[in-house]
Amino acid sequence: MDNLQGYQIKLDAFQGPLDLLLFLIRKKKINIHDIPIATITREYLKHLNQEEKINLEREAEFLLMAALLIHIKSQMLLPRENIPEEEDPRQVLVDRLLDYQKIKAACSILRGKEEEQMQKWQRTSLPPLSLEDDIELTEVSLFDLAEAFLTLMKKKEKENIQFIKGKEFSLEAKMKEMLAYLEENSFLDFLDYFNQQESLEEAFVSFFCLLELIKVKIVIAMQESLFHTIKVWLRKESS
Amino acid sequence: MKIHPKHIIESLIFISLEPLSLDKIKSVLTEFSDKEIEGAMKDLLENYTSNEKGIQIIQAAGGYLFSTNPEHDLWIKRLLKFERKYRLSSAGLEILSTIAYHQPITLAEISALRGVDSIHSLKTLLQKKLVKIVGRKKSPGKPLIYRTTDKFLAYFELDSIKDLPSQEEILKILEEEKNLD
Amino acid sequence: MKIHPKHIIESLIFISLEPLSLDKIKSVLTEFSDKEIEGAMKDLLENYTSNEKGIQIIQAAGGYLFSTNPEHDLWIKRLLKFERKYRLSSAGLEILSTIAYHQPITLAEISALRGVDSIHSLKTLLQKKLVKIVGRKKSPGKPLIYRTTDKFLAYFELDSIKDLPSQEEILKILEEEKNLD
Repeated sequence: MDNLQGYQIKLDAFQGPLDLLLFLIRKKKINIHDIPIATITREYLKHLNQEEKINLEREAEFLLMAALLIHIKSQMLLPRENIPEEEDPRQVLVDRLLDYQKIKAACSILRGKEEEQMQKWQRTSLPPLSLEDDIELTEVSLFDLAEAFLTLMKKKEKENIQFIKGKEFSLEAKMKEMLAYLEENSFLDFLDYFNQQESLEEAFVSFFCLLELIKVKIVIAMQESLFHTIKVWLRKESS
Repeated sequence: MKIHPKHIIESLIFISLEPLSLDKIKSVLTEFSDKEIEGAMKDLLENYTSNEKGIQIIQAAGGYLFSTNPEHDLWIKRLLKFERKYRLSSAGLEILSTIAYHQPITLAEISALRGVDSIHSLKTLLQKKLVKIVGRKKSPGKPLIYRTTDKFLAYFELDSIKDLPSQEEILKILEEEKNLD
Repeated sequence: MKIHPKHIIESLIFISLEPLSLDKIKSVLTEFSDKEIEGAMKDLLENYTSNEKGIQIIQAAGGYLFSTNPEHDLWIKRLLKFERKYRLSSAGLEILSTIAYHQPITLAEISALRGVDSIHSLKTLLQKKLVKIVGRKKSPGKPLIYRTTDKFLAYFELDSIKDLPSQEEILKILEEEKNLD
């Protein structure tokens, strides 16, 4: 007996009726070009009945196939002279099964390739490029920075308008905090960092700190590529 | 074949999104002793400095990262410029889709639909020749009106603007996601 | 010191996040002849295959791209704190291979071939940019037609659509499956 019979096969395990049919054909060692339609119909219906609950949408697809099988079976039972020669009522189904079988086989090859590819890693973003200062688009200007900030603030303003915290922030303390952050994290994501600020006021203070740090060349602001977030790094010589 | 820690370190520096510190490398390569790792690191750096290469490992922000040879900046800039032509920002895409589906349309109408002033990205789209000015609207202020171009169609491999997927078609695809596995 | 095109090419592939085609390399390296570039490319690939390295150049989607050595998967996952990358769902993979072999193809045609309504999972494939809409079929109802993308090729490390598993490979798999029972 074949070893597949021990398993309780769920329809969910099949992509659709063609998948189930192929499974049965293999299980019963049936020649796909000469399908005993009565046997396969019986097996197919048996499987449908075993299912306690199938997804309604998919049930329709499985039932449609059952109807097709029964239809083919009834055609096979018709007296021979009523069917033109060479025309096997099973042919439509066989063609579909062959096509689908090829797709399934290709899937298993592609799955193997996918498995191999999963072990190869490619970068999703680039580290800062070693380009010198004259590059306009990867290094962000103060204007870009201010513009990005203002856009963000517009958004934040909407969120924070109801409550403004009374806490005061000193420029010096904030600057120390940012440098400590940079020491620890090696870089600072512009948008993330400002989003973490509790109030509009605190965000403003952070922003002026950053401008100051850029001006005195302690940090460098880079954009990995156009439209990516802006990252702030400690300058090499200062770290 | 034995896997050499030198090569693993090379992989790690390559894939890391930030400069990779020696401590971090040690914490990942638990199969190797600190001494082995330090030796491998030294070896790797020597490989990269002794042989002439297009890429180098540099030390920055307390860690190691790959960088290109500064002598190649000219070509890298050329490539980036080339690539940039084919990239759209998310704002650019949003405006482009607004124009595509609502053309002919004015700037004020685009901004109203998006809830954001759209002049900046519109300029980029005009420069990229994905949209064009086709005249003025016969309404107060006579604002300019915009349409997508043939280049837009080519960019998205469309024969005509009628071939754009309809809102209904896209909605259907978006809604139908289900986990069948 | 003379700058060797081999090293420039290495830099260019390195900064590219998508497979970089030889044509694009040629269009950037205008100072060198096509023959020089082709020779340098060959040379570079040989360097990377002959020497054991942490990183390698793979050929996919008609271009070249750096990737890590598959043997280092374990450590990279540790570094990035990834359990594993997401695989495609079975339905997704089936739709993808249906499109790959029968493109350009409509949704109705995909569903007919699979015997199942296939709009599910199409969203994921479109969002992952593994397939794209390329217009409409000139038939009643003008349904949208789909094709696989370059990203699809890169995903499976196929250089072109011709590198899809061939009839022979597929027949071999089917034979093997038969013998399994």
